[in-house]
Amino acid sequence: MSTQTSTKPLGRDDLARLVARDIAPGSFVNLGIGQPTLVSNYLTEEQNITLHTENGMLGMGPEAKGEEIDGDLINAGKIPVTELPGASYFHHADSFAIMRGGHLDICVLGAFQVSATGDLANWHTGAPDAIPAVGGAMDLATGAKDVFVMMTLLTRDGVSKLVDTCSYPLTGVGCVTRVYTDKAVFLIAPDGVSVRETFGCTFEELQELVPVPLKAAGAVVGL
Amino acid sequence: MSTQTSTKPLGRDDLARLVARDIAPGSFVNLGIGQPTLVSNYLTEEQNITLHTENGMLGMGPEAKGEEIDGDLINAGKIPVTELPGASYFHHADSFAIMRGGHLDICVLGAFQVSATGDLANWHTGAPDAIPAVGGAMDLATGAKDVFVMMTLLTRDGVSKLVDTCSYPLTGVGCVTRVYTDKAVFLIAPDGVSVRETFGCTFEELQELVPVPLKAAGAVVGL
Amino acid sequence: MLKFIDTVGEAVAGIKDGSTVMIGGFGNAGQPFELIDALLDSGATDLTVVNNNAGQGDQGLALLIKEGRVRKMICSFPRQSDSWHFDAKYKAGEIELELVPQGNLAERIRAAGAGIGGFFTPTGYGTMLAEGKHTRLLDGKWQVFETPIHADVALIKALKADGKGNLVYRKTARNFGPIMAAAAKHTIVQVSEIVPTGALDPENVVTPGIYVNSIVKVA
Amino acid sequence: MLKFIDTVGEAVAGIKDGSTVMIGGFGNAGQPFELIDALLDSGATDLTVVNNNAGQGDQGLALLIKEGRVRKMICSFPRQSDSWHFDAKYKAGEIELELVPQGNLAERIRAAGAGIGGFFTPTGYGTMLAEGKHTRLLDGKWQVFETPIHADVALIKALKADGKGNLVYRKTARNFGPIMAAAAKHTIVQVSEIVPTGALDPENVVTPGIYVNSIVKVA
Repeated sequence: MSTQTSTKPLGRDDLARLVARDIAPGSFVNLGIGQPTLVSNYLTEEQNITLHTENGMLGMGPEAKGEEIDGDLINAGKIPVTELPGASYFHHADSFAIMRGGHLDICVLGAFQVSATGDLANWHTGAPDAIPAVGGAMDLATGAKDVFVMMTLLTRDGVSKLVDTCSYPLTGVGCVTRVYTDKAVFLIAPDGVSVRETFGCTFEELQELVPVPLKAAGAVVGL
Repeated sequence: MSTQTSTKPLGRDDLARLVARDIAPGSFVNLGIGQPTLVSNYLTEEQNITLHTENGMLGMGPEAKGEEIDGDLINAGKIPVTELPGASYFHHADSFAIMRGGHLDICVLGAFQVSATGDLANWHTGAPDAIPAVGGAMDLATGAKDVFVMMTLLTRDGVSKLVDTCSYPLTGVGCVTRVYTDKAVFLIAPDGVSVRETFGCTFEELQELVPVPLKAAGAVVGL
Repeated sequence: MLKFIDTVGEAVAGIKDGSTVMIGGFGNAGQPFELIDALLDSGATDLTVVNNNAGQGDQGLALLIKEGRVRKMICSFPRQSDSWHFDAKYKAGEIELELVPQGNLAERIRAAGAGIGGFFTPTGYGTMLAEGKHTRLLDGKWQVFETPIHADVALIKALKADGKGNLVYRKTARNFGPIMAAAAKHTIVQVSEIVPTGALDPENVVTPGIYVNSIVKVA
Repeated sequence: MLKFIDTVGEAVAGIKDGSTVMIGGFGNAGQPFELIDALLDSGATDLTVVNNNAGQGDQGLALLIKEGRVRKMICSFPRQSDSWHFDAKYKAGEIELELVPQGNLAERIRAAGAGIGGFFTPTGYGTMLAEGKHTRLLDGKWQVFETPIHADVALIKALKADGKGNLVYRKTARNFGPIMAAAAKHTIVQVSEIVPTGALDPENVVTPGIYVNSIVKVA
């Protein structure tokens, strides 16, 4: 059975489109800073997705442009955004209660590393002189029903970021359920890591790149 | 020094008037069910007191009459009340956070017994066949900055309700700071119980009635 | 996924025997009578019910208790002048009671919704309602360890809902609604009015739609 | 007792050296710049500051840090593209940092205001930010014990206040304001508008006046 659904590795926008397509209609979603933010560009009106931003809002709209920009209306990345009909505002403890209480269906995060058991490392390089900053990453990782990671599979040095055990400091333990990369989509479950689809490589070529035993889940489209 | 400020024991309304007079201007106050509710009749507009009701409101007004009655606007005793300008509504956890977080200046409660160290018993007779019901009594007793008790000094059988150690089940430990009774006002402090004033009896006559060593605090009027 | 449902009967149809059901209201204010009546009609039984009280008079929760559908009550104030149905069941040993100080009840429900595994509070320390519980000296006060109260279903009453399930309430009928909506796996709301999405000011939404599963308009 | 104060200088005059000061805002949204400037002018120093960040650019909290008034920051996200004043002080070993996951920061502040002595949360379990902390298996998850963050003073920004000190906010500038107002012994609020008592709908008040001590209108 072939896992390959694309002849080339996916670019950032194609990957964002794929994640967006995989989000079930009616979901409540938090998109992390950076690459995950791209996902919002590909959500359709029919999907009726409600975006949460941890600084106190549900129903966040697209980035604000020109006269829409309002310093009192920003997202977690401190970018000016807009408000959709049916939005609501709340204070920080109520906002994090939404995340920590398990009410978000999905959060999409970037990562330095993801382990075979779903451990996430995305907040700290571990460099001794780095100024640490964690923000809401640990709350999102621990609280959402599903944690999707978006990242390139390999570092610039060609080393797999899907690893047996994270060497970077952890953000959360066993929290990641799915990993979207330029070369493959990985599903993480108690019985191991399976590959839903590959892009520009075969399952066997992918296994060569990744130091974690993989299973083929078959080319399932959608959730 | 005489502690006696009235030739007769105080009636319920006179006692309520005295408590009302002792509440500092601008205070936030919760009045318990029963006798403490009478205090609200004697608060003056100049005092600018804000009343809290634990079922979710600050700025509670007097009991509702006639057409004012609204089933959605009740106090903790489930009596229809009114709303004053500047009122606010909040949910139950936020309402009890006000009490439990130490934000109320004073709560006024009834009691079965108060101990010499300020233990309060006001929720349960301890009778084995009684159906227990505690409501917000323990939260009020523990949370308010000052807990005032209003009660008759003696039971119908003539036994003091100010006791060395409560025999009834406790509501809170060491929480009562002041006890208003028909015969005297008692101040409870770490160094013991002192008598601020007596009504219709001398300090010595009062001490005969009460199994707790008393000190005369002198006839201080007001707080 | 949020559903707008035509009848209270359909709204409560999925509630299984043995469920833990939170019911909003403080006394009669905010009590979702129509949903409770539908729950009674549904025949669901062996329920654990979380409410501040244990029913008043001959309606709502009181009837659910009278009909023997409630195995256990978790509440702060069961004994009232008109709680005769609860009183009778309790004295007959036919209903279990977990008595919780009202602030602990509210905070434990809030904890369930907010993902808090437990907390320490001074409330109840040194009383019989803290017997057997873990205690600890924190912030200079002895405090009692309390755990969250989760529920399968919440039945609550709000004033208005919009198309996204955002809710606003009315006066002291708000009481337990917002925290129960967050603490239950499935939240069913009866409202007086459904307004178009966008008609509620986002600054004034009390319960965001994320906490709401089913909405039914009640006349 | 609530006071309406004419100038930001008078409003912050009572803040003592060594105080713990909560400052509202997430990035620049909701940051009470005028109160912070007044605090800088007041000369108060050796402060512990609680804020989500550690200052942006060359204004507000960033200046307080630049001028060496902040002994310790308690925050979730100090490192930003424009956090150069914090970065410099941190690298020079001239400022202490307590790094707290943002949800723990919010919940610990909320706990202080609500009288909670401590709580368990899954956030941070198994990470270096939970090292040395008490952990416990609750609700099937390993959880970390976290304690409240109290403050002497809170400086926050709201949109409007009425004569009773009730506050409403604007959009995501609400953020930490309501929980900081409740967690501090003394809460100082800058508002854009003071409205007559009765002008705010009691259903829509976000911070009840009980949490507010001083209000100053800022142009």
